[in-house]
Amino acid sequence: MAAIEEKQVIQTDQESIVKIEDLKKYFPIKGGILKRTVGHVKAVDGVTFDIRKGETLGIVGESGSGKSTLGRMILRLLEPTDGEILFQDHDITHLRNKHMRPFRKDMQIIFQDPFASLNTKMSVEQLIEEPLLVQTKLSKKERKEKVKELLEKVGLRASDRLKYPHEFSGGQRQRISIARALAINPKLVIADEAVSALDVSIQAQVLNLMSDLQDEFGLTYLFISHDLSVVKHISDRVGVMYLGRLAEIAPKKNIYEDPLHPYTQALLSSIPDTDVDRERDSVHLDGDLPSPSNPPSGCAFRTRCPMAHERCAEERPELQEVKDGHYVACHLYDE
Amino acid sequence: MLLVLTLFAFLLAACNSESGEDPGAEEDPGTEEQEENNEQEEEEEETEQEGPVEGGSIVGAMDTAPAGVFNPIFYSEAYEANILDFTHEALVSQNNSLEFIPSLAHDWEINEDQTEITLFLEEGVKWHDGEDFTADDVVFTYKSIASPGYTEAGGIRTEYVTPLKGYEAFNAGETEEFEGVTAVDDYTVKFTFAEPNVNPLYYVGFPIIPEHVFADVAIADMPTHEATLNPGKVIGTGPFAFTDMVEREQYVLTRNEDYWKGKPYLEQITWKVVDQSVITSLLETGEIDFVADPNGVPAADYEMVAGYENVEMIEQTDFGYQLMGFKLNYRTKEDVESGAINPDNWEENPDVADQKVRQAIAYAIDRPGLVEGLLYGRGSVINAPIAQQFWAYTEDVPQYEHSTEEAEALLDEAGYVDTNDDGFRENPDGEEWVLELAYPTGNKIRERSAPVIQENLEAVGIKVNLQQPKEMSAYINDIMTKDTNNGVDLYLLGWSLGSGDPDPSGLWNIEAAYNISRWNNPESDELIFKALEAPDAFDQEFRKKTYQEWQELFATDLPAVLLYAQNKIYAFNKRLNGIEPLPYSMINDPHLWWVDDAQ
Amino acid sequence: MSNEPVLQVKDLKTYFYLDDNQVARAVDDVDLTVRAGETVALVGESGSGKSITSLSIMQLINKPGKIVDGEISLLGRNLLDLSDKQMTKVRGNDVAMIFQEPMTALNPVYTVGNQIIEVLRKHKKMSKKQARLRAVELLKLVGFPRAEETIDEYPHQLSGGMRQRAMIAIAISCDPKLLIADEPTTALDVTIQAQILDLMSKMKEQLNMGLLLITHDLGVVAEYADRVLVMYGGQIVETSPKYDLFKGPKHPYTQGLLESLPSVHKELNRLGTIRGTVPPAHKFPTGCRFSSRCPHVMEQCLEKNPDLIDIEPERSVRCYLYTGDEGAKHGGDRRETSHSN
Amino acid sequence: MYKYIIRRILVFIPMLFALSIIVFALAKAAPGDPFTTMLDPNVDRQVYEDRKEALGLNDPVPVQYARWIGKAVQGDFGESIVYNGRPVMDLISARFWNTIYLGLVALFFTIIVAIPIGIYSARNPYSLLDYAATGFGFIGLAIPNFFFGLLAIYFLSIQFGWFPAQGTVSGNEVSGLKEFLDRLHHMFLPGITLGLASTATYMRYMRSEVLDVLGSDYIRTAKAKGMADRNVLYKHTLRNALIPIITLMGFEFGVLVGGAVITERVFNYPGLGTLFLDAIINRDYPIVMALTLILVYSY
Repeated sequence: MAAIEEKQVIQTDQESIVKIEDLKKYFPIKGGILKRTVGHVKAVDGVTFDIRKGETLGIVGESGSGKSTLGRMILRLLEPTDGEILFQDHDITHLRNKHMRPFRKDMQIIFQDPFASLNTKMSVEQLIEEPLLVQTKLSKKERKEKVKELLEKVGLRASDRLKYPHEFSGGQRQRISIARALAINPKLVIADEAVSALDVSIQAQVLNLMSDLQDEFGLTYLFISHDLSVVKHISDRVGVMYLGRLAEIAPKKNIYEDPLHPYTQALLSSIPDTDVDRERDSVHLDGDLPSPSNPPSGCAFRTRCPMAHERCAEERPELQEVKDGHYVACHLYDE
Repeated sequence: MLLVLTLFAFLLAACNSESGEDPGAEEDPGTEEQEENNEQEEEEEETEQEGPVEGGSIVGAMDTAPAGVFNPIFYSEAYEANILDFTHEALVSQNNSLEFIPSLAHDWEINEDQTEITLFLEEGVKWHDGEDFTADDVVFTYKSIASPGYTEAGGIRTEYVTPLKGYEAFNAGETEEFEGVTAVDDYTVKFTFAEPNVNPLYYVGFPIIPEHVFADVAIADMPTHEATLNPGKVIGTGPFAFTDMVEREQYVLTRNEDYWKGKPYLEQITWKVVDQSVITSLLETGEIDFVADPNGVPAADYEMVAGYENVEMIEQTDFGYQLMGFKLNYRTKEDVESGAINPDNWEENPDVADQKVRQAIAYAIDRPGLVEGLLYGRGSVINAPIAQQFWAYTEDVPQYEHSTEEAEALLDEAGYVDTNDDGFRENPDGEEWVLELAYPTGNKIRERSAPVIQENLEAVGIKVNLQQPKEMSAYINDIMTKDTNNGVDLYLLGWSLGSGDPDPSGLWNIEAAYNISRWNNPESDELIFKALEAPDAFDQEFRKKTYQEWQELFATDLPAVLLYAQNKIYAFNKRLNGIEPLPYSMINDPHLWWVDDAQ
Repeated sequence: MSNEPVLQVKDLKTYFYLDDNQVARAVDDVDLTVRAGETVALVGESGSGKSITSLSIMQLINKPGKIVDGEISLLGRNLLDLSDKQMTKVRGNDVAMIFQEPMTALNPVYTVGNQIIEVLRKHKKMSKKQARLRAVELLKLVGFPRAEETIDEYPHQLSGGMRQRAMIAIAISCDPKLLIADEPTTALDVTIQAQILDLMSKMKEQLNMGLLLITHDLGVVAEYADRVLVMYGGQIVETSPKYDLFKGPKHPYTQGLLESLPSVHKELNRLGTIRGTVPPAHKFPTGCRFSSRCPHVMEQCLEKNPDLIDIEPERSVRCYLYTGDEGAKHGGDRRETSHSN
Repeated sequence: MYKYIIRRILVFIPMLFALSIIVFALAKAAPGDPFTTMLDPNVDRQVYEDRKEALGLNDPVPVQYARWIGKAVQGDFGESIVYNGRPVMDLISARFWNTIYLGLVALFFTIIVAIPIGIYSARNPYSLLDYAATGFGFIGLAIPNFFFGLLAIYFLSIQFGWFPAQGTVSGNEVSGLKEFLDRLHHMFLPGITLGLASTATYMRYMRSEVLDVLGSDYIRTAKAKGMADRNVLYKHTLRNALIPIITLMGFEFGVLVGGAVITERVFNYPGLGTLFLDAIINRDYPIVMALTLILVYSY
């Protein structure tokens, strides 16, 4: 407990590695005879935050909250509709591929399905070597050495390098994905539901591995997940997304112990917990997630919010700092 | 593809042997004699029948559907001719010796300088619709062909009218009257030629169409007029009328009850369009009664069809030949573009320029081998480009019997020797000498002859490059239309010849478009035209002598090696009687055809 | 609330006969009991055999799998003695099942109503009209506010949570005595998961069903189960009332599992882990199936698979760590005791 | 649905237009013209040259195209060159229905054979009949159409005399129901020949579709609901399995019509296929153009 707080203190002094400003991604909906755009899915609808060097920022949200879209935009795997992305103070929002390349080296992503994201025709060595080949000028021998070193780092045997992805279990494949992501010493790693497909015992192994690697290489993580427990475990700060917007972002402790946004509160009370002594919250959210193509006016959460009032329908609450480092987008905390 | 073809051949072979064995398998070893007796009895029965019987119908097969233009002045293909041969008649026809004999004209007179021919028509001849046939129909027919707009409408038979007097003026539309053909009275018609004509009967032998049907039809509309296209509307004087059809499938001919030579025995003749691969089987089952022009029975199937007990076959020499031509000269690009055929501009092809080389090649090719191997012996080797049936044909020319020794000796003599020991001869300058052989797809036998020829020539040290065979249209374009120096030395082609006259000028005079060899031998032109020159040429013996000289010249100078003449193989069911084929057609006096089993 | 057992499974063995003559003993000697009104959780990681167990109860095992031995008594009747035809009268009627993927578990070409009505007509022999009325009632019961309209909608028009509600409506339509829910909320968002689990609990109470809840999520178990069966390698390695299990897990596997779980309410610096991975079902180690991953592995563990032995009333564990005096003592007086909650 | 159709058509027009340019260019790029192969020593070559001039074949290709498309948009595809000026549309319409009927017979044959066998194979995978069906499938795909056609003619027509070998109808004498049956009788052999390859394909499709559906979650649901096997198959499985099959069949019809060329040849069946082949060989551009567009449209 104490150790974690220490870490937080260090972070506040540190500069941002990524800053995003009012970032938006609208996916057009085609319809009608001429396939004209008849509307938009507002997957990400004006999100602002920064990721600080060396921290793990967790992003939680349910399906359709836009968290994965957000991750992909930062990597520029998706073109933002609007807004700004600064990576180490460079505006990379609209960089073309060629100019993007030096930044790509510094950012890596790990996906949920380790099988689908690895080319099954390539051996582990080829898979891990590939980014080295593209991004570095290492000799063949150096590359092979590096591959062995990486494999051992992520808890696999150097001799595994000649095998193919299908010869590994899910957890091992995720380790390969991690090794591949780390090959070129990135500064930022985006983990998009990286442990969601794994069994708990394996999930724990991978989470521990990620923590170790972060310490060793001074990595910054953007950890995207729907699982609040996992996010809590690994993150320093946590952002909660709902329908493409950031509902709340704060240091982990604040989020989990003193959630301010009604959605965060509801989310936390929905999570079943293994602490059989703890008193149950019996208040569970009603209703479904509204469609992102037609979000409610004003506050997107108001349709399910137990505290909703008139103003919530009229005015979209902006993210505001309520406590030190604790931001929330809710009219309950205005003034 | 080769594999598939092989398979296909194998299947046919399998089918053959099976069908051949079937009756044998049922046979008891001891009954053969008995069967023979039976056959004899049957034959006796046949002979017992006294002459032809009226009635019955037969089915003929052709492998491709006619395009559908059933009008003698506009049709263009052999399949349409299969119908028209029954329905339309000309003033004269030809007999077995290719002499002209009376048909719609029972007699004629030719004037002294052979500029006029007067024909006396049969009286009482009726068109299928009952109208009388008169001299006006003859005049109408020839005027139609000569009229302006005829070629624009798609007609190609102008050769019958161009020698006639006043053609130019009439064709240009300058006059309404055509001097060339005039009706003296209802049953007398006179043809007048602009120049003395060596073979006037040929020109008057065009099938006649009815004036009363087409009189009001503009020439441009004639090809698509119902009287050209539709059964029941196509009117001729022939023994059968075209009465019904399922287009592209079957064409029904019904007898002309009032036929002027007498009522035909058969009630109906139906042409069916049947795929080549199925024809022989249907002959055996009796669904088809006869197969005739243009393709008859394939040589490869001869033995099999001959084995059918119910089928009789007729084999006769075709009016045509296959050749391997030498591209002796090329046209210039400019000439090709302008369409000019100007021998003065031609460029010689040095690779085959030496007569000795050409003769050596003729010796090197095993032509009897081709006839045996590819035609199953159903054909003959010929040495001169005139149909063997003609009086003008002669065997008295260099024969080039297959001899590698002769070939090699001639090549050595010409200086084509192997100087670098690669097994192939170099040209006299010691440069590499490769002959490019081009050939078209389509005719399978011809396709298969190409590699055989290559093998024959390489056996005497001539390196031959077989070019990729091209589809006919593209091929003709290469060798004839765009015959610049495009790397073709040898080409394969076949010609079918008309039966009317042996004159070879259309194919071999220097400026003829079809002189694909671009053979430039003034002596040849001299002889060709001498044979057509009046008045000497009025004498057939004179023409014969001249043509023989020309054939000898041809066989010596060799613008082409004549490879073989394929035999025509007709087949018909034995129940069909009265078949007396002409050298050029099986359809002869079909009103005399009859069947045994008529009711 | 009645306490009589609804389902009793004894010595169930379901094996898969693989191509290369190998046998995957996916379910091996499983005993379990579900009583009316009780929620029994079957917990395990992927490959532990929990889903095969549930499908075996339904007799929905496809080739090359086969139930090779055991007894499955539903309301005292051994289902394994029934003919295929008799079994169709049991499924959906006496015992119903809900599956993991609400997105694909409903037939896309039929309306939601059609798929409920079908069951009612089959098992309850209702007329079309009756069945439709009942289907609307059921949809209302599982929380469709516009049930009259929803009944004519197609599955693709519903959200995941709504589809799972529809699945529940189908499952409870014939008042089954036993409801098997195989990972019913794994594919759903947390807020929706809570709704669905609440609904299932409510239905269980109302209908006095036995609920066999199959899940990998220990949080769900902690909140909704009465008793817990932990499966590993095709076998039950520990059974316990919920409270006891989370307070004091006995089997090293259960212990490892709980330690490796991150929690919202606890602060852990580092997660506990279980080394290695679950071996595939045709390559279980001889001896204890957990031996390849167990931190306490002993010599005897490698030789012979331990039996499931009772260590306390209502608690049993399959581990040599408990076969000492204590184990023997408790093992001796094992009997079927009724459980009250 | 109608929106979809309208959209398809709107997209189709420029596509068709672009395609017509390509086809025209290709047709013109092929060496030779309708008269190249008309080699008659008795006919002055100039006659053909005159005809070419008259038909405008010597004009620059863009001019020819403009002339052609100008008429084509008014539904006039010009006149055949080889068939001596007969309107192309007449020639096509005379054969169009023959090919459509043949395609329908082939499709019908495909459906009644492929679907039941596919279902059986899927329900009894690796059974003897499944293996037999697989074998038949390979043979069906491997045997060239013309070869199977010849086999069919030889055995079913010539040896056993069950079916006519050639053509569409016995003659013009019959009419009404008799004519219909006669036509059907004639279409049997070419129909199964044409349908053979697609039957083989669809058998496999059907098998894998049914297997897929049988393995799907909602089938498990249906079984868990206590539905009997028959109900599961007919109600829950087939409807889902047939949806992709029927969609594919829509396209298959175009494929069948396109593939009719060889089959029509062998059975001397006067449809678009034979016409197309002849037109290509003879460089009868107006027919080639019109048919290409029609065939493309039918895909």
